[in-house]
This record gives sequence, structure tokens and C-alpha cells, in this order.
Amino acid sequence: MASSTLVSASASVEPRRGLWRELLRRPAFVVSSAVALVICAMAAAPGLFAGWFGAGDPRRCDLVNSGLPPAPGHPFGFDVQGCDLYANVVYGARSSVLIALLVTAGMMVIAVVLGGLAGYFGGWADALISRVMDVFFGFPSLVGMIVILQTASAHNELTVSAVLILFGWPALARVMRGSVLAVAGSEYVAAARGVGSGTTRILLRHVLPNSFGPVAVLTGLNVGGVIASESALTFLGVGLQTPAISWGVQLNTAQQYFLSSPHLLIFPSIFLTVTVLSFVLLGDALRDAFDPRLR
Amino acid sequence: MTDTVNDTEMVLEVRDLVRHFPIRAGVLRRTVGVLKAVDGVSLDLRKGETLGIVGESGCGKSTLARLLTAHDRPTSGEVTVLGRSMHELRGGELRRARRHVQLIFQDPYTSLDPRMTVADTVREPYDVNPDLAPRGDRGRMVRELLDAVGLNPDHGDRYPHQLSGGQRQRVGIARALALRPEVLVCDEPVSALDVSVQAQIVNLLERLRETFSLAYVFIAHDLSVVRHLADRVAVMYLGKVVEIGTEAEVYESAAHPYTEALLSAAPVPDPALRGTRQEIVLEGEPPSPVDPPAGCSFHPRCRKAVAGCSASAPGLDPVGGGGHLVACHLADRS
Amino acid sequence: MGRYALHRLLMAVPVLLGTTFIIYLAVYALPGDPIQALAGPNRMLSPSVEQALRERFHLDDPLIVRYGLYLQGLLTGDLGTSFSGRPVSEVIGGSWPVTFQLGVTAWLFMAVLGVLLGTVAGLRRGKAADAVVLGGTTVIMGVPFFVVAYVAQIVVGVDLGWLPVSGTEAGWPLAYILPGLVLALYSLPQVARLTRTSILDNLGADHVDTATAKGLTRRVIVLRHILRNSLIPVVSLLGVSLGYLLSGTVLIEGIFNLPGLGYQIFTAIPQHDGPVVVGVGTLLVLVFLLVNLLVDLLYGILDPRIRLGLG
Amino acid sequence: MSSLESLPGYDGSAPLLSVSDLHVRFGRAEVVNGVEYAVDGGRTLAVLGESGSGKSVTARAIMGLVRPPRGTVTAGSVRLRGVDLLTLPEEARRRLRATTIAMIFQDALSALNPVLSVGYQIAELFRAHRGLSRKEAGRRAVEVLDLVRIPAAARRARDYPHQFSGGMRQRVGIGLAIALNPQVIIADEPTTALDVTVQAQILRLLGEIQREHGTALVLITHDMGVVADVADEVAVMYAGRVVERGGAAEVYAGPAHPYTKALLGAIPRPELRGRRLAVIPGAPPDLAGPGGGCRFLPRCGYGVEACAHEPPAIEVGPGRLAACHEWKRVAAQ
Amino acid sequence: GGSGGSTPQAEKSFSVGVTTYFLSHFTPGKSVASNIDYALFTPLTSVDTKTGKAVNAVAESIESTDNVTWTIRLKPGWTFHNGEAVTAQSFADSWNATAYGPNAFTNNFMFTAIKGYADLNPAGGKPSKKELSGVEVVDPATLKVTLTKPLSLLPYVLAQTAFAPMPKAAFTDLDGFDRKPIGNGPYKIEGDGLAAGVTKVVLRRFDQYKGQPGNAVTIEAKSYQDEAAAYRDLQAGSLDVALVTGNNLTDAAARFKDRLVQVPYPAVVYLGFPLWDERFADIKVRQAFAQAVDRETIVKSLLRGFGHPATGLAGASVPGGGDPDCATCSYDPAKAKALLAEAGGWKGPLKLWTYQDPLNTVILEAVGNQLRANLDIEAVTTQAQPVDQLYPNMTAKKIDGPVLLYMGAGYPHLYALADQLFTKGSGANVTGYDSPEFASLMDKAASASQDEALGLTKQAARTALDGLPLTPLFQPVGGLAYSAKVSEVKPEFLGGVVLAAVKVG
Ligand SMILES: Nc1ncnc2c1ncn2[C@@H]1O[C@H](COP(=O)(O)OP(=O)(O)OP(=O)(O)O)[C@@H](O)[C@H]1O
Ligand SMILES: Nc1ncnc2c1ncn2[C@@H]1O[C@H](COP(=O)(O)OP(=O)(O)OP(=O)(O)O)[C@@H](O)[C@H]1O
Ligand SMILES: [Mg+2]
Ligand SMILES: [Mg+2]
Ligand code: NI
Repeated sequence: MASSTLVSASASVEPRRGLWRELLRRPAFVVSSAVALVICAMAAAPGLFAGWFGAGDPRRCDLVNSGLPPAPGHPFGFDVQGCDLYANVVYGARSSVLIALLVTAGMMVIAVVLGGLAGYFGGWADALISRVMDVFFGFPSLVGMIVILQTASAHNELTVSAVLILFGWPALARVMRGSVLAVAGSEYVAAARGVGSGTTRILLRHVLPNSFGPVAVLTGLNVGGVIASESALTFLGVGLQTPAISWGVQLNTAQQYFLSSPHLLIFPSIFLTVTVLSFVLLGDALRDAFDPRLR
Repeated sequence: MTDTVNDTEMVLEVRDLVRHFPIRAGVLRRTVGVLKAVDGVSLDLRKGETLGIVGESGCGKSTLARLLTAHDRPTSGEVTVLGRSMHELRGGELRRARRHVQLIFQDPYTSLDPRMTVADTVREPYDVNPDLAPRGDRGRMVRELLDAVGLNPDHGDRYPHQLSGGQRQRVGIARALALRPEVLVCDEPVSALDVSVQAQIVNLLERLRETFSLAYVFIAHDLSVVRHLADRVAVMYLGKVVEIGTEAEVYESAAHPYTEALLSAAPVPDPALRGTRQEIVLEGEPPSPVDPPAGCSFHPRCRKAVAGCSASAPGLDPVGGGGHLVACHLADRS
Repeated sequence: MGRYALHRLLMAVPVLLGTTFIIYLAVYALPGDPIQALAGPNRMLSPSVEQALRERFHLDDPLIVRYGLYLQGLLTGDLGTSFSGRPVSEVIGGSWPVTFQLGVTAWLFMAVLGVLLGTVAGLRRGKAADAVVLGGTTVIMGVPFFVVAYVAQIVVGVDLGWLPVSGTEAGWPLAYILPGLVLALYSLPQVARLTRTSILDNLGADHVDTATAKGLTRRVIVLRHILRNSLIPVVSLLGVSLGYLLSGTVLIEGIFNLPGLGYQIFTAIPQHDGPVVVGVGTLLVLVFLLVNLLVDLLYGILDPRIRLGLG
Repeated sequence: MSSLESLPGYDGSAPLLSVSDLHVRFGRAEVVNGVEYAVDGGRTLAVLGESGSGKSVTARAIMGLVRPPRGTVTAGSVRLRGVDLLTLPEEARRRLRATTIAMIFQDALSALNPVLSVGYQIAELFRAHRGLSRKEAGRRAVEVLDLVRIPAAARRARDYPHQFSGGMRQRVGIGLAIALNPQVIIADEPTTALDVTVQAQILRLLGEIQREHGTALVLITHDMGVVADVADEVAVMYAGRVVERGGAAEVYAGPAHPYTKALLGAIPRPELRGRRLAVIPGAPPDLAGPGGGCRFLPRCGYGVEACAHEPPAIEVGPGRLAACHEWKRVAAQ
Repeated sequence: GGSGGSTPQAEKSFSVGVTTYFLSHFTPGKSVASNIDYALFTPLTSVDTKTGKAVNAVAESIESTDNVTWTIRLKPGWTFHNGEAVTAQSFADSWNATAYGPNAFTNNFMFTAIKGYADLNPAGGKPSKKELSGVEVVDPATLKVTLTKPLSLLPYVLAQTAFAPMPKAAFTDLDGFDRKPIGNGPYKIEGDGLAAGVTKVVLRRFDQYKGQPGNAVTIEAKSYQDEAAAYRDLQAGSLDVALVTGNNLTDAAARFKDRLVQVPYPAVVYLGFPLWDERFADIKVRQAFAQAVDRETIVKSLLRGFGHPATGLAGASVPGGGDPDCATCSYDPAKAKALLAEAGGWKGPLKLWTYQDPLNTVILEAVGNQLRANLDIEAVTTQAQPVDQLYPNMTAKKIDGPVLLYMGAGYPHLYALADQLFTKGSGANVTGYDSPEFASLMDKAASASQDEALGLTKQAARTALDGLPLTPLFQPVGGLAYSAKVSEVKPEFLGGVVLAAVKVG
């Protein structure tokens, strides 16, 4: 009955391209993934990058240089401990990126599972999950994080990630639930059921791929927030602590020395911003590439 | 299990099928009313036969289609497919029984998974019913199916958005055919398509009927399409069948005032006949299925209605000889 | 609608009770010694005082007993006594006006700025303004907001001297502009982006074409037919964002020296001051639930398709 | 009646609406490729053609709804009594919308703003074009709803679109179009979403309005039955062009373009029962592909060498045009 | 700048920033000896900011022959802000209230030296008595105090606000008094005092004050969550006096120039060794650690000069401090390395501890870096714990590495620091140091005359430092910065500005 004005009746159809070729065709993807790759490489093997300007060891410090601005051989200057800031920022990628990835992955898994269950099965599962989400939404998450991290015996990447996941998943799960709800009611899911597909198959083959887009984009956007939160936790005294090297710790220390040594704030911030931007763009590009309609 | 079915056997029997949707409201989500989407429908369908179902929007056609294909459970009544009562089945049994009745959806745009290629979509029935086709044969069988519905093998690699509406509808049909069903329930399969494509699909359905000796339940509100395909036609109004009979009985000697109005309102594609038609324009809006009028539910809009029409609901009784049944007090039951 | 509201309020009761218990449990589970926390780093307590304090606050009783006593007090309207000796009701009474004003200010900023930026970006899709909004919001998301807070204090407050740096003395709105703005930045990117997407969706909607075909002026079309419809999803985000916002007060009130609920709870945690943490925490959850109830009711008004209580 | 007379190019004797050589482009696709049609007061022109042939885009281009980035009108003219709408300043054009030329959209539910009451949406017209007060406009809106036979109009004016049935929504849509008594109404598939009994109601209503006000009606549809029922003239579109034009009766009786012929053959008729319907083989052309030549050629049974050149509109009878080199052969069979 | 906005132009007034901690309780028994407390209360004695000596305030005379039994005579004519006379009973009432265990006044521990304390604070059960037997009101102007053992420094002890008097009115509503006290100091509280949600307290000059009267008529004490916040308000001009700490000192030095008063704190930042840990059992190891830290550079580079590298337990501002008492406080990396090698080298990781505090963590990291570099210990980690975890952990001997801590002197005497840090059983003796030699020297000092006591205390401190349970790192220095509106900004002993002395205009 309803007929769309967007009927595509095009006769010639471009051949089905490989996902990879498809991705490489997008400048946004190429640039953002290249940057993300460099950052991940930096996180994986900081030693390769840290030595570019001569001072490669982030822990070779001379207190005499404490907080000094950029100097030859030290393009970013020195941190408060008199260590080479460039090497520290490079090494800082490790914890920050690790946390960002862990949290992103963890949040996504929980959100996809719980949001998916709530959206697909509805009923009491939905009621229960939704109430739990309510509590997490309403409860000041920073307070919760502080309490939990104070209880935790160690403050390392794992505990910090775990806490960020614990308080971060509801936002994603809510989005997931919404899009699963839409997909679950769609006719192609009914059709799949009609040919005898079981619940598992429907969830994995139809519901998940079709409801994942909004979550992917949101996740990309979240990466920045995660690194920022890591730093906020440090600021509140429950995150990673010196001598752990992370951008969050660096920003927190820098903030106290902002008046006398602004470069301490500026350089990690630049790295952070570039990382965030690249992940946001990557999320968008991946969503588009995985959607055959947008190819 | 289908081996024993012979040509005249019933493939589908529907008895007093009722589907009420509860309307909930208030703090306790109490049921404050029911929406009688399907309200006591009985039908049967023989092998190779096509039953057309017509009726205006909202009269319960899609709900009926969903009940027939076990996409929904009836409030009461039963649907029997090849002698087995569908709503008593559960789990794996239900899934296997479902094979025999397949649904073709109205909207070819929303009934295909946008992220699956045509071949994957058509192949899915085999993947979930591995006993139907050995793994190695599936590719071939998919190609055959695509061929049967008039798609090139290279269409198999396409995604739905790369297909025209008619092509998509063919994919939907191929998917439904994959399980070799006895009955195809077509819920307005051509309403979203334009005439030239509609003709292609109608022809395809006809051809498939011949090759696979399928039985169709063909739902539409385009009377001419139904007439073209159907052996028998049921007219629905507000959740009930008000008239049922062979194509000729219904179209040539309609006995229900609603059927008459419906037939007269259908435009005839011939300017020469303009003005010659006795058009009965129904006044007023279709009543709500939540609160249907008392007695004959059509009486408020019926130009023939008499006092008795609002008092009692007419039964679906024969007019003339044979299987021509009408639910109207005023029908000539000679 | 009234019945619906009542229903939602009733449902909030178990959520709130659950919240009090969870917080109570969490505070109970905090490692470290509350008495030591009370004494501070350089101060000593005599054993007798320690003992007296433990008795007074039932610190040696098992969790269930303490929670039971707390609930018992709650029934008689007693929120308990903070470790500092002040009744929790007084602590809350003194701090909520601050948080309320801060929250309202931040919420206004978030809503107005977010919607404004999102609208501009949406209407100028693909143009420079769009890129600036998208890029800017991304950067904001990545920069920890205590950093923004300090920079804002130093630049706007100290160097430019436009606004008070901290404290509540200047009163509303002056004292709350800077912290409110910084707090708003937390959720602003989401609001702006959602608005933008929503505007884009509506720009292409058929009813906008109808409005154009009706010969309405661009201004009327944008305001009445695009913006109004686009705001519907944004409104529910604004409700949810309140949660983040209240959470953010924990940081912002500390930095801007605002003696609000967030600050109270923040200082109460290291003190193991259970009654304060539970009282304030539960209050924040309650506020969140209430505001979201309001938002949902508003949603029903904005979008007539959603009829609450029937759906 | 309004300001049309005062606009440049006004010519009282020119057809009420005439479209000539209209070209519209969406990205690489030349979606409308030289459409020509005209209609005069009191007449009904039915625009026929399969899905995607450019019927709606043409209509939207006439209303000025095709604008970058969502497509561009690259050439042609749309004249109302000689006034070219496409070269008119936007403000002047806006004033003509709804007052002189109005449109009814296909999908009434999505064409109405879901969050505003229908009364408000109609009243807006009076406020924007007649400068009436909110209250007075509201009163007039109720009158309009009454006119399109909405029962209990005063009460229903406060309702929202989703609270109406499909037929009533479409009537509201018609109300929007006729509220200011325009001289031309373009109805884009106003009944496709409705079932036959409601369709009959709507068409009857449109007919009445047209008779009363002498309005020119452009009725876009692909329902051959509807065309046969109401149209004075028809224009058959294929792939962005009008391939055949003429009086409805003549075209139906003797189609001169193979596409029209095929279309008429595809209609299920009682006498065709049990037989295969005539189908048009193949798929519609890719509008983004290279042009040149007759676009129907790949699906046409009458193809000759000449078809490699785009056929001009050939006068095939009084007031009848067909864009086919082989029209004689087509008409003869 | 200036904050006089709310008070009439004519009135001399200024505003001062304090941390919220200063505005938590005003009852003497719970007070924290802040400058606000000193503005509200005047105890029997006070410490002369120039000489560091205890001088009489409300007391006319404080005398003792044996340093055990003391006779204190009061000056006549002193009254509380409500007009009630300050008598011996006012002191006795206040002291009894604080010493009474069930009241749970935090300053209770300061009264252990007074006879009868044990009766008011039994190990279990309810106390049998409510009054200290060692405090006798002889007549309204005479108080007799008996101690459990000799303490010649009692006048210093009595200078703390914990020993300030309380009027009769206080005892009808102790809670109300805690928020809006009726003191006997140069300033009285105006308005509601510490009402809920207040962020400032207004002090008004008490015109019947018998001591040195304050200069400003009103003082606004604004509370801040930390000194940095107060400093920003000072920069912005909405505050007249604020304490400046940490990294802001550098900025303050440049910005306020001569309007920044440097304040040496009577405190020491030290690295304590876990004597229970066998890796630190060898004194050579501790000596190696002590000499591997470059105190000069830490102070000069990290602290930007705001501190004094430690040469002994206390700095020059504390009576008895400032001498090079600490043999191992000099930086000598070569010797350190040699000492460690002698002791058998270091095996495994090294963990350094401190409590959560931004400055502490930075300093600890610097110390860690130096230990790593100078002692070739590869795996050096640091951990900052909240106070309420760190101290119990230390008591439970669960800390497995040196701890960076801060210790302030309760009253202006080296004795206070030495006593707190090294006496067995003291709450602040976290290293587990226990030396009979030290104890006997301290006992001698306590019973000797004030002049002799100084020398004996020094000797005791040197003994303790030779044993090296901890090594002092530096004496912190803070700053008082002030607007051009005020002058005569002077620090009192604990570092806060002497409010009464500040001159407006
Ligand atoms: N899941 C449901 N819950 C509540 N009501 C429903 C549901 N599905 C259908 N209905 C209602 O049942 C009635 C019959 O709907 P149905 O879709 O079967 O009509 P239809 O004849 O297929 O109409 P159309 O021609 O418009 O497709 C309608 O009033 C519809 O609103
Ligand atoms: N906004 C758009 N962007 C891109 N292409 C468009 C757009 N709108 C229409 N088209 C294309 O223009 C062509 C003509 O579309 P149009 O809507 O005019 O067809 P139609 O004849 O009205 O079809 P229908 O009968 O389905 O309404 C189609 O190929 C369609 O895909
Ligand atoms: Mg239907
Ligand atoms: Mg169209
Ligand atoms: Ni409910």
C-alpha cells in the first residue's frame, strides 16, 4: 500500500566489494584508522617512539629540570619530576589507550547482552534490567566510583576499567535496547522466525547486526569520555596514581602546575584530543562501512 | 508426513478463529477492553486451491494471516494444517510444522534483512532446517529457487537495497518457497508494487501454483487482482467473514451489501465505462473493532439496513446452492 | 496522567529503598577506619574517645543492625546524624539550595546551548558551522572537565575578572554561571549531537515539505515544524543527563567551592560518614527519578502520539 | 485571484499550469528529463507511470520543493498563466503556494506534523497568508474540516493526526490544499494508501471541489482504474519523460506508445482470468546511466534502429503526443 | 579588591580564607587550634610569635616548684562575650568536659598528663567520675593543677585552644555552643555562626576584650575546600588574606611580591622506616636511604624554594629547632651506595607509601626517582592511601616500605615533636621506635626547668635521629598573601594569620 518515493529500481548494481576495499575507499576511515593505529602502536611499543628526540626513558629524571619549558632535545619540555615530557606522553598512551579499549569493549559487551535481552525478550527481563539501569542512571556515578575504588585494594588499569564499565554500560544498553526493540519488531525478523530460525540465530544473525550501528557510533564517541573519566578519577584520588604513567595522571598533575608550567597541560591534551577524534571518526566510518545500504 | 495427502485433501482448516487484543490502561495495567481483530473466522483450503480474502483496511486480514502462519496465537479457535493443530505445538515441533505454511509479507522493503545478501536470505531456511538439504546442495538449490522466481544468479550477491520492489518481493517468495510449503499465505503481496510489476508477481504466483501445486491464501484489497487469482473469495468486515463463495458467486452475484459496495467502488480501468457504473459510496467511517456496533456490525453504513439489523448478528449461512455463504439478514436464501 | 504519575512514584519506592541499602552496604564495606578518618593525619584520639564514638555511631554493630536502626530513624523522619555531630537533615537542608541552583543553571546551559549548537549544526549541515560544532563537541568530550574548570576559573575569573571565581556569595545567577557552564559541558556534546541528528531527520521529513508547500515562511517552518519536533528526543536525553549532571556536582562543587550536596557527599565518603552519604545519595536518586517523571510527562505533552497510561 | 496578475510574464490566456522541458537532477541521476504537460482550469490531468518514473519529483519541482542539496532543477519552466515560477524570487513564490497552487501528498500521516493538532495546521494557512488572528484562523480551520466532511469538525480540530483514520487524514490533507481556494491542485497519489471504498469517497470529494471552484487538478497515480474514472487528459511518464499525452478516452482506446500499451495490458481484468497477464520484461533503466536513445528500448518489443536516438514528442492525433518512432505500428496493433 | 561589600564603608573590615576544616567545631575540646579559634578564645597563655616563648594571656602567673603541681592565677576583669566573668571555674568546667571520655571531644588526648584523667577515661565501662581530680578551683581567680608526672612545658601546652575556658551558658546547649560559641577572645561571632550551609563566619571585635585588641572591626572568615581555591579568590580580588601552599607559592611570589609573607611551619616532612620490616633492620640500609635523598634539590626545584632542607627534627622557628641534629640528613649518593652495598645490597622491589595529598604524591615520586637513581633499585613504586587506611595499616605493621609523612608540633617546642614522633605509645610514633635512652632523656627534660629542658630535648632528639627510625626531609614553608587593603599580616605559630593583628587601610 504505502509506496516510497525512494524506490531504487536501478538496474546496474556495483559488484559486492570486500569490506576491506570498501573501507580503504573512505578517506575518513583511512586517516582516522592510521592515527588510531599509530596511537595503538605507541601504546603497544612506546619504546619505539619515545626516543625520537634523544631522551627515551620516561623515568630518567633530573629534578633540577622540574617543570622547565621545551628545550633542545626535549620538544615538550620537562614534567614536575624533571623527566622528559615527550617520553612520558608517549608512554602515557599505554595506560590510557588500554583503559579506553578495555572499557569500550567491556561496556559494549554488557550493553549488547543486557540491552539486547531486555529489548528482545521484554517482559520481566526488560523490567528488571530497566530498573537496574534506572538506579545506575540516577545514582551519581562519580560517587559510586569513588566508593568502589576506595574499597578496591589496588588502583590499576583493570580496577579503574572495571569501575568505569560498571557505571558506563547503562547509557549504551539503553540505546541498544531501543534499537533492538525496533529490529525485533521488524518484518524480516518475523520472516526469519517463519522459516524456522531459532532464537539464537535470530539474535545473532538478524537482531545484532541490525541494531549495532547506533551503539558503535556512541562507543566511538565514548572513548574520549573514558579517558577523561580516568583522569577525573585520578583527580579525585581514586584513579591511577603516580608513578603510573597515563594521560589522566599527567593532566591531573599538570592542572596543579597550570599557572607556572602550562605546557604540562597542553601536550597531553593534544594527544588526548587527537586520539578522541580519531576514535570518533573511526566509529562513524565503521558503522557506515558495515551498513550495506550506505556503501 | 505429507506423502499421504491426496489432491482433494484439506491442507488448512480454520475453525472459529478469534484473536482479541487486550487494551490495557491505568496503574495496574488492567484490561479495560478488547480489540476484536479477528472475531470468529472459519475457513478451509484444499490442496492447490486459492482463497482470496478481501476487505477494507483494519478488518483483520493481516491478523488472520499471522494466525494462519503461527506468527501469533489465537485467543480461541484453531488452525489445523495437514491435520495437525498448530497452536498446540511448541518449540521444535512448531518450527517443523511451520514449514508447511509460509507467509509472504506485504511490504518487500521491510521484510528483508538489509544486511543479508539475497542468497543468504534465501539460504537461511536451509541453514535452520538442515534436514531439508545437505550442505553441499544448498548453493544449487538457492540458485534454482532464484531462477524459479525469475531472478538471475548474480542477484544472489546483492543486498536488498540494490533491488527494485518487484525483485525484493521475489526474494521474499523464494525464501517462502525454499521450505516447499503446502500453503502460501500472501498478505497483500502486490499492494506496494505498481501495475507492471504487480503483473509479474501475479504471473509468478500463478506459475508456481502450477509447478508446486501450492495452495494460496491471497489477501488483498485490490479486487481485480484477487479475482484474477482466486478460486474462492472471502469478504471480511470488522474481523468477521461476511461473505464467502467462488469467484463467480462473489463477483457476479454478491449477496452482502458490503460486498456490493466494495465491488462498485472499485474503479474500472476503462474511460468508456465512466458514469455507467452504479457506484455505491459508503458513508461514514469504519467502526472501531474495540466497540463494534450491536447486531450486524455493518448496519450503520448499510443502505439496506432495517430495524432488525441492529438487534441480532446474522449467521454465515448459505445463499443459493453450494458453498456460497453470506452473513446478512436480508440475503435471499432461496 | 495523575494515575500514571502515582504509579511511577510507587515504583520509585523500591528503587529508593534498594539505593539506600546499596549505599549503606558500600559505605560499610569501605576499607579503613572511620575514627581514624575523623582524627585526620596529624591528630591522635584517646582510646576512650574512640570507644565513645564507636558506640555513638554503632560502628561495632553488624551491618544489618546499623541499617535497621537507620531505617527505623527514617520512619520517624530522622535521617540520622553525621559524624561531625550535625543532623543529616540539617546538612541537606543547608546544601540543597546550592546544588539546586547549580543544577538548574547547568541544566539551562546544557539545554539552551546544546539545542542552539545542535540546531545551527543541523541546519547548516556540511558547512563550516557544522564542522565547528562537531569538532568542538568532540574535543570537549575528551578534555577532563576539572581541567576546563581550572582554566575557566583562571581565565574568566582571575585574568578577565568577569565572574566570581568561586563561592556562592555573589548569589544566583552570577556565582553559578561559571560552574554551571563547566558542568553543562559534561553533557553538552550529547545534547548538541542528538539535536543535530534529530534536526536532520526532521529536515527531510515529509511534513516539512508540507509546511513549505503551505507557503509558510522559513522562520515559522524552522521554529514550529522542525525545531519543535526535533526537541522531543532531546527532552528525554535532558532528563537522563540530569544523572550525569548531579554526578558532576561532586567534582564541580569542590572546585568552585560551593557547599552543595555534591561536596557534602564527596567529603563524607573518606570520612565514612554513612548517614550523610546515604541521605544525600538517596536524595539525588530521588531527584533524578522525579525529574525524569516530569520529563516523561512533558514528553507526553510534546508528543501527542505518546499517551501515557495507555501505552 | 491573489497576486498572480501582478507578477512578471502574466498572460491571462496562457494555460493555468504548464510545465515545459523540466529537468531535475539528483546527484548523477537525471531523474526528470524534459517533462512537458499543461492543464487548464476545471480540467483534470492524470499523470501515470510506474514507480520511480519521476511523477512525484515533477510535482515537487512545481511546488518548489526540489532544492539543493536534495536535488536541483537544472532546466525548464513551470508557468502559472505565463508566470514562470522557477525564476520568481523565493518570497513571491512562497506567497503563491497554497493560495494559487497547492499540493496533496501521498502519505497523509507523514505529511502532517505529528505534534500539532490538525486544526492548528490548517489555521496556520490563514495566519500566514491572510493574516488572521489565531482565533479567527481556528474558526476558519473548522470550516475547512467541515468542508472535507470531517464529522464533529470543531471537536476533531483539536485532535492530532494519529488519532484519525487513514481516510480522514487524507481528507485533512485535502483540506490543507483547498483551504485557500487555489487555482491549481496537485494531488500526488492521494488514494494509493487507502482502500477502495475510502478511495471512492475521496475522489468524489475532489471532484466536487473541482466543479465548484473550477480548479485545475493534476492527479498523480499509477492506478489505471482511477485514471479511467476521473481524468480528462492523461500524461504517461516513463524514466523521467512524458512518453504519451492526450485525452483519457483516446489514450486508453488506442495507446500510441509501447509502454502505455504494456501498462494497459498488465491490468488484471475479469476476462483475463486464468491467463497470464502481459508483463513488461526487464527493469526500469538506471537514470544515472548514460542518456541518449529511447529509454524504453531495452524493454520494448517494437525497437528499431531509429530508437538509438531519443524520439521527440510526435503529434499522433488531435491533442495527442507520443514519444515513439514506431507509434503507428504500436497504435495499429 | 576587598570584600567589605556587605559591611558599611566606615567599618574596618577584611576577609580571610580558611579551609573548611577550620570551621568545623568551635568548642575548645573539639577545636583544631586554628586562627579563628584563637580569635574567639584566649587560653591561659599564648605563644609570642617573635620569640616563640609562652607568655601569659589570661593567666596572671603560672608557677610550680616541682613541675607537677602548678598554681595558676588569673588576671582580673576578663569576661566572656556574653559578659560572664572568666573564672577558674570556667577553665575547670571546660577541661573536665573535654577530659570526660563519653563526651568524645577530640582533644581529650591532650589531657592525659593531668591527674585523674584515668578515672574519666577507664579502659572499659562508664567512668566513675566526671571531674579531673588534678584540677582544683581554689578561688575564682586561682586554679591548682596536678599532673601525673613532671612537665616543665605546661605553659606551652596551655597555649592551645583545647585549654580555653567555657562559660556556664555553654553547658545548657553544648551543640549550640559548638556552632556559635561564647568565647573570651578578641572577636565574637556575629550572626548564626556555623549554621547549615554557611560558607563564612563573621567575627566582630569584642570591645570588652582585656588583651591586645584587634584592629579590624569585623572579619569575614570564608571557608574553602582547599588553599588553592582560596588563593584563586585572592587572585581575583574577592579575598584579602589567604594561606598559600604548594605550587601556588611560586605564582604568589611573582604576583604579590612583598605582600607574600613566608611562613615556616613548625612541622617536619619525613621519611619513616618500617622498623618491623627486616629489610630495614640494618641501620646501614636506613642510613643509605637517608643519604640518597637530595633534600636541597627537592626543596629548590620541586618546591621552588618554599621549604627548608631538614638538618634536624625541627626548623629554626621552633624553640630547640634549627640545629644540625641529623647526621644523615646530608646528600651523599656515593656513601649511600657504599652503605647499602655494605649491608648486602637491596633485593626485590621497593614500595614507598604516603597518604593521599597532591603535594605528598609528587614529593614521594621525586624521592622514589632519587632512590632509584642513587641506590640502583630498579623497581620503585609508590602508593598513596587515604589517611584512614594508611594509619591503621601502619599500626598493624602492614606497610612494607618507607612512609612519607608530615608531623606538626602541637605547641611551639621541639619537645612536642620529639614526644609525638618517638615516644613509645604515642599515636604519631608510627615507626615503632622504642628507646629507653630516649625515654629517660625526655623524662629528664620534662622535669627540668624550661631552659634546661631545651638542651635535654635536643639531646633526646639527636639520640632518636641517630637510631634513624625516620629521616627528616624538609621543614615546609607556606605563605600568607594579602591584598593591598590590609597590612600587618603576621603568621601565628601554626601558620595561620593572626587575625587580631591585621590592620585594615
Ligand atoms: N498487535 C496488535 N495489538 C493491538 N491491536 C492490533 C495488533 N495488530 C493488529 N491490531 C488491530 O487489529 C485490527 C486488525 O488489524 P490488521 O492488521 O489485521 O488489519 P488488516 O485488515 O490487515 O488491515 P490493512 O489492510 O490495513 O493491512 C486493527 O484495528 C489493528 O489496529
Ligand atoms: N530525494 C531524492 N534523492 C535522490 N533520488 C531521488 C529522491 N527523490 C526521488 N528520487 C529518485 O527520483 C526518481 C523518481 O522518483 P519519483 O518519486 O518522482 O517517482 P514516482 O514516479 O513518484 O514513483 P512512485 O510511484 O513510487 O511515487 C526515482 O528513481 C527516485 O529514486
Ligand atoms: Mg494488513
Ligand atoms: Mg511518487
Ligand atoms: Ni506503568
